[in-house]
Amino acid sequence: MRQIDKEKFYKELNSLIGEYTVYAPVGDRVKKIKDTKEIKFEGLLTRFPAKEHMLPQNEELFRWNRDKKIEVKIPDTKAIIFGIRPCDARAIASLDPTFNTEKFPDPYYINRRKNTIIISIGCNNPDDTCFCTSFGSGPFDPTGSDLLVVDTGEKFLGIGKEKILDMFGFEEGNDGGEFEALKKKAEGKIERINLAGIKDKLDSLKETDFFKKISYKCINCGACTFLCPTCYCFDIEDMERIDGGKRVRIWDSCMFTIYTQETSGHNPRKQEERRMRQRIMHKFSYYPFLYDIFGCVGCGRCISYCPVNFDIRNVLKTIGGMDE
Amino acid sequence: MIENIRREAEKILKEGVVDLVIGFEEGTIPLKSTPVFIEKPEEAQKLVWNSFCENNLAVYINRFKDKKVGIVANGCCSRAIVNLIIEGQIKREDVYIIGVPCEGMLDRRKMLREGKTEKDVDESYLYTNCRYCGHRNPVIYDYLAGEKLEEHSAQYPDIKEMESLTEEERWQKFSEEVNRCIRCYACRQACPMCYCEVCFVDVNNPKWLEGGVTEADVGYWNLGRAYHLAGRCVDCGACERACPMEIKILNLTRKLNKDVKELYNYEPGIDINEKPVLGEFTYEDKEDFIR
Amino acid sequence: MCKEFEPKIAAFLCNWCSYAGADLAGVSRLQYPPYTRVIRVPCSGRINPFYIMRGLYEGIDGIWVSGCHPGDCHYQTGNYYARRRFALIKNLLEFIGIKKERIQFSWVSASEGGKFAEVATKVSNEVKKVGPVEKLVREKRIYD
Amino acid sequence: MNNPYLPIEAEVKMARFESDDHSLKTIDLTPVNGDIFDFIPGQFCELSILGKGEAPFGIASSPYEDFFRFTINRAGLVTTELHHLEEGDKIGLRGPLGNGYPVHLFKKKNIVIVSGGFAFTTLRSLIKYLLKNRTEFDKITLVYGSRRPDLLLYRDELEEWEKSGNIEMYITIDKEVQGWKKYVGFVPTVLKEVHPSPDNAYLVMCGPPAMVKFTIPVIEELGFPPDKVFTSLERRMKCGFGKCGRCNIGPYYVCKDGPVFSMEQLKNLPREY
Repeated sequence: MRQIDKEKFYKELNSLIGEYTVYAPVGDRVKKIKDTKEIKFEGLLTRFPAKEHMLPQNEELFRWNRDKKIEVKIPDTKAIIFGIRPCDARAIASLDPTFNTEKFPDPYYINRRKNTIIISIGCNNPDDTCFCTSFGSGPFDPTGSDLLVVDTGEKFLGIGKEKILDMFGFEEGNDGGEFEALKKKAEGKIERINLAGIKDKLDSLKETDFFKKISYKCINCGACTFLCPTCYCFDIEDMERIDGGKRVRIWDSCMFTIYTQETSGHNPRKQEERRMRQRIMHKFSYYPFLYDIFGCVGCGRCISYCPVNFDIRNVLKTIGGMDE
Repeated sequence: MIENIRREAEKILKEGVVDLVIGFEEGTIPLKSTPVFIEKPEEAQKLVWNSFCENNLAVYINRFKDKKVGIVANGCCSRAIVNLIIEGQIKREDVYIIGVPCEGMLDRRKMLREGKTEKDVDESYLYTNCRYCGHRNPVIYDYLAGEKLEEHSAQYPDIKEMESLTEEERWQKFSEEVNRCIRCYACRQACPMCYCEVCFVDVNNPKWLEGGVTEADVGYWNLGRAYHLAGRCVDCGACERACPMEIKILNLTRKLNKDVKELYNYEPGIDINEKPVLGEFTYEDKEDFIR
Repeated sequence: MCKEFEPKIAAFLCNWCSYAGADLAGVSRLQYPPYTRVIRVPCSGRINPFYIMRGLYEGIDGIWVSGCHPGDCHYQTGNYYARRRFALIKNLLEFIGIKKERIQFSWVSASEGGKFAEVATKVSNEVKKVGPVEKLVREKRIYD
Repeated sequence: MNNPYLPIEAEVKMARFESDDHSLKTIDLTPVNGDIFDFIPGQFCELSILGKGEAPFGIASSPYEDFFRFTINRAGLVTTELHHLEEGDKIGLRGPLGNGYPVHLFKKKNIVIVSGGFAFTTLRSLIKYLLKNRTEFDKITLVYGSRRPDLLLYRDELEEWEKSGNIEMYITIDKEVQGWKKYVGFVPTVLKEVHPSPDNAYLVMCGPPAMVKFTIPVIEELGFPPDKVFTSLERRMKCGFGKCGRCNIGPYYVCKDGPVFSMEQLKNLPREY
C-alpha cells in the first residue's frame, strides 16, 4: 500500500496552498486555511459538515445592476478539501445524482465538484454515535474521496486515485497488515443497524401513526438538517440594494413549517409528523428509490447535536425489527 | 423523588385525570435525558429526573391542544406554563403539573469536553442561569414530588460583568458569539414562549430580515428573538442548550430579565393573575433616557 | 477629496405632537441640521422596536423617536407603553455595544417648536460625532 | 452548460384584468431575444421579477400562438408585483418546466376536461392544442365552473368554442345570478348530470382542492379507471426542476415529474396534496 511520511504530506499540502484553495478542519468547522499549521482536529467529526464548500449556505446565483442587466459568475476556483472523514466525503458524493442531472444540471455545484479534490482521513477511533457500517460503508471507505489517508502514527497510508497519490508523492511500500488491523479495530467499535428491506417497511408505514408517535419529541428545529452532510434543500431569495440586487440560494430545512407553506395558506406538511415522515422517508425511502443509495451516511451528527436527543438509530432499529 | 414522579404519573394516567404525561427518560447519548410521552400507566416506570433534564417541557404542551396533559415541571417549566396561561395559550385546568424542586442542570457539553461521566455530578458544572436561579421550586403545581428547596433571589453577576466592559469589548463578545449562528432556529423551537404561528423571520411581506448568515443578519435575528422575549423569558436556558453551535444567547434574555426586574420590579411567569410587563405601565416609570 | 460625514437620521415623529412640533419649528424659521428624515407615525406607541433594529440593519446612522409628553397622548396611554419598550430596547442595544447616541428618544409637544429644533440639533451633532454606523449593518451595496 | 437558474428576458405584450374585482390578471409575454420555445400543454414557467422573487405559473397559451399567456391570481408578494405590470414592461421567464399533459395518449380518444376557477389556465392551452389538431381526437367535453360569471377565464373564447361546435361545453357557476343562461351548481354535480362515458376516454381535471376532493368520487362512479384520469397539482416551488426539495410527494417532485399525475400514480403516494 502506498504511503508517505506525515510531515512530508503536510509540507506538500502546504506548497499547494495558493494554486488551490485548501479547506481543512479548524476546530468545529472546515475552513479555508493559509497554512497547514492552522489545522486543528477537534473530536472526530467537525461539527459543521464540509458540504458548505460544495453547496454554501448562501450562494449567489446571479446578480443584476441598476439597469437589471444580469451577470452570472460560476465558481471556478480549484480547491482541496483535506481532513474530512470518509462519511462526509461520501455525503458529498451522494449529492451528485441530485445536482448533476442530465436535464437540469446545476452549474454551480458541478463546477465546484469538478474542481475540488477531496482528501479524507480514516477514523481510527470512531465515536459512539457513528453508524456508517450500517450502510455497507465504514471508517476506511474510500468511496467519494479522491484520496483516503490512514493515520498510522508517523505515516499516512493512501488509497485513491493514482494521479492524486502521485501529486503528493506517496511511495510504494508495505504496510505490514496495519491497514487491515486498524480497519478491523475501528469497524468493531461501530454499531451496525440492520437496514435490510427498510425502504419497503417504511413505505408500508407511511399512513400509520408510527410517524406521529416518533415526532412527539421533535421540536422541529433545523439543527439536524443543517448539520447533516447529505441534506441539500434550499430556498431561493432575492436581495435588493440601491445599486442592484442578487438572487441567492439559502439552505432551508424540511423541518420548518414555512418550507412548504403556500401563499394561499394551504400547507401540505403542516403537521409535525408529516415533516418527520418527509425527513426520514427522504433519506431511507425516496433516495434509495430514486438513486439506489441512502440519503444518510451514518455520521451521527443529528444524534449528537439534537436538542432533544431524537435518535435516528432507534427509529431505524424499531423499523428494522418490524415484520413486513 | 423519581419514585414519587413515577407513582403520581401512573396514578393520574390510571385514574384518567390526564391523557398523557410528559416527562424525561434516559437518553441514548451520554449525560442526556430525553423527553418522553407516557400514554399507558405501566410505561410510567420509564420516567426519570436527574441533572441532565435540560429541555423545557412546556414547549410541548401546545401540541396537545385536544388532550389533558400531565407534565413533570421544575421551576422554570412551571413558570413557562404560567406565562402560557397568562397569554391565553393554554388553560390551567388542561394541565396537571407534577412539580419537581430542581437543583439545577449541568452543562453536559462542558462535562463531556472535560471527559466527565455521570458520577462527576458537581455544582461547578451548573449552567449559568441555574447557578443564579431565583425559582428552584415550581410556582404552581398539582402535586409536589419532593421537599421544597430553599429559594434565593435571582442574581445576574454574569450580566453585570459584561455591562462593566467597554462598548467595544461588549460588541466583540456579542459578535464572536452570534457569528457562529447558522440560523437553524433551534433556539426558537426549543423555547416554550416562542409559539407564534409565523415567526418574524418567516414573514416575507414585510420582509424583516434576509436569509443571509452575515454578522448583521445573525445579529438581528438573535436580538430580535431576544427582544420578543422581553418580559416573557422565564430564564430556563432551553435556547442556549438547544443551540448546536453552543452560542451563549442567554446573555441577551438575561439582560432583559435583569432590566425588567430593576426597572419595573417584575419577574415573568410567577403569578397567573399578573399582566405581562409590556402590557402594563405606571405613571412613574423611569424616563431619564428620554429628552 | 474628503467629504464631511453627513449622517442619516430616521426621525419617527408622532403625528399629534412631535410632527406638529416640527411643523412649528419650520414655520418659526428655526434652524437645525438637515440630516433628519422624518417618518410620521400615528403614535410613539406605534413604533415597533424592530423598526429601530431594522434602521441599523439598513445602515441608518441614528434613530430618533419622538412622541407626546406623558399624559398628552392622543390615544391616552400609547406613549406610556412605548416608554417601557424603548427603555428595554435601548438598554439591550447598548448592552451589545451599539453606541447610545444612535438611539434617541424625546417628548416634544405641538407647541414646542423651539425644543424640537434644539433636540434635532443635539441628536444630529451627537450622531455626527460618533460617525457612520458599522455594527449590525447589512451589506449596503452589491457592486462595490 | 445551460444554467437552469437563469431567466430569459420577456416583454409584456398585453396585460388585462380578467375579473371585475381585479383579482385575476392575464399577461401575454414574448421573449425579447429569440422565439417562443416549444412546450407541451400543462407545462409551467417561473416568472421572475428581479428583487422580488419567482413564482410558478401554468402556461395558458398553446404552442401554436406567438406569445406565452399567463393568468395570475393576486395573492402574495410576487403575484402582486406581477399585477402591476403594464404593456412594454420586461420580466424574467424560466421554462418550460414540468411534464405537461400526456397528449400523445389522447389520439383517437374521447377527452373529458373538468375544471374549476382559475385553474383553467393550462386547460386553455390543452383545448387550443386539441382544437388545432381536432381531427386526431374524438369527442371533446368540457365541464367548467366558477364562483361567479366574471371569474370564468377567457370568456370570449369560451363563447367562440361553443359556437364552433367542436367541443361540448357545460359552463356552470356556483350560485344563480341574474341574466345567467347556462348551468348553475357545483362542478361535481354538473359532471354527474353530463354523465360522460368512460369508454375509450381520458379525463383531465384541474381545479381547487375542494373541487378535486368532491369530484374524485363522481369520476369513480362514472367508471373512469384511475390510470385514465389526469390531474395537475400545485405546490410551493422554488427552483422548478427538482433540486430545492420542497415540492415532492413521495419520491416524485411536482415540478420535475409533475405537475400532471394520473390518479393511479397518486394512489400510492403519501397524501400530502
